[in-house]
Amino acid sequence: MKVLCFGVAKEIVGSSELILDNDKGLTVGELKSYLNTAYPQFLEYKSYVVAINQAYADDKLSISPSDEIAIIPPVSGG
Amino acid sequence: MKVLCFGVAKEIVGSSELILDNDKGLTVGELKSYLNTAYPQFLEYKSYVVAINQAYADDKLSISPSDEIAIIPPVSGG
Amino acid sequence: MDSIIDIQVLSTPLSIDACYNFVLDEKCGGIDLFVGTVRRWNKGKEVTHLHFEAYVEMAVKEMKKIALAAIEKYGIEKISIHHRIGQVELEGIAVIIAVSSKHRKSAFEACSYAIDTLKNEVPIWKKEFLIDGSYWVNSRP
Amino acid sequence: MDSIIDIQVLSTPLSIDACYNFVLDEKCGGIDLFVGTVRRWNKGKEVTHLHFEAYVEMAVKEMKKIALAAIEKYGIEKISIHHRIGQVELEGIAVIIAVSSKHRKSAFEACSYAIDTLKNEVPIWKKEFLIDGSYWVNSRP
Repeated sequence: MKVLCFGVAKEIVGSSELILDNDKGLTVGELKSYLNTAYPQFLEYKSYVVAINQAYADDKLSISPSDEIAIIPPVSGG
Repeated sequence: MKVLCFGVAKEIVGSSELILDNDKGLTVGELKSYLNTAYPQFLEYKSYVVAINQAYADDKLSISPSDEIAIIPPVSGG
Repeated sequence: MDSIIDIQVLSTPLSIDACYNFVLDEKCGGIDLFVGTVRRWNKGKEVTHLHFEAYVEMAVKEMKKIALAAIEKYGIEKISIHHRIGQVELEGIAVIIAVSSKHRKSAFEACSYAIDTLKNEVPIWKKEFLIDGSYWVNSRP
Repeated sequence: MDSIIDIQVLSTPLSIDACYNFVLDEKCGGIDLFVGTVRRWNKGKEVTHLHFEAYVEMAVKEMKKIALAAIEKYGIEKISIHHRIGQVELEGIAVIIAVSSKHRKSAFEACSYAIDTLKNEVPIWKKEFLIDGSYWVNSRP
């Protein structure tokens, strides 16, 4: 399972892509718990959201291994 | 005394300038009364205003012969 | 004062770039531009072109008043108001208002205020030429 | 649909003319353009330049949603939204939103709605480079 990282998330993770094992499937909420544990720096920043297949996703959504997954830190375009 | 005419006023008067006698001075209100009598077509149009020295003037203002006088039909710029 | 307001009544085509470049300011993060163009259809009648006439000296004075009032009311940095006179074809530009501001909300408000006030107070007249005639806009009851 | 909305995320300088020409429409009398530029001073700190990063495919989808919502909510005719990515210098253009409408009030409202919503919802990130460091805007509490 590949997780795209943008902005400050890319700096925290140290890469623009994070590869995770996800054979049994997990929810967005479970992914966030994993990320906050593996990269505690996320807790120092404003909350981020997760996009699944290029759409904002809530914590209950189940992720399947073929989904396009991205960490979306607070946006600041414009 | 010279009166500048713009827009529909120029067409009603038939000229971009109207020359009037004004040896004794008159008010803006008196000028309008004169214009409405001399050119009754003004009464068919939306009310106009008069500018004295490039500023909107009310009816009580006295006009002196050296003033710059203009008939301002309803504006429609932009 | 002259470095923050730019007022022009022109008989040649208006330039968005000219207005934009005037208001561009390193203190500002937002520029709002309103561009008034000549449309083909007005109240169901087909327009072929417009002709604008101005009492130029007074129009410039009134436009300066609007520019200063916009700065005073909305705290914007710079404002440019250009109005065309003479014949303007379909899709041609009749007026441009550009405003720069630190905050985008005040840029929108100032630009909207300026075009509304211009249309009410500046001595400029528009003659609309239709397929079947012409008339001075606003003159009829 | 594609003929009334124009969404672009570009790594080359943005063009006001391109956005203006896209929305120009003979049915419309008013065009409003918002141009977001890079300012030197932000909250008292001196900026040297910005860097924009986007999740391009999703950003384009979100910008399309905003464009369609603006048309739906305000009855405008056409809308163009261009956003820059990569390094942008002082006074450079980060974003342009252009809207054409029959009525100017809806042009202002739609343009204001579009930039507000873009800043809240489109996955684009700005890194501000200051004289003495750099940081991702909005990321800190």
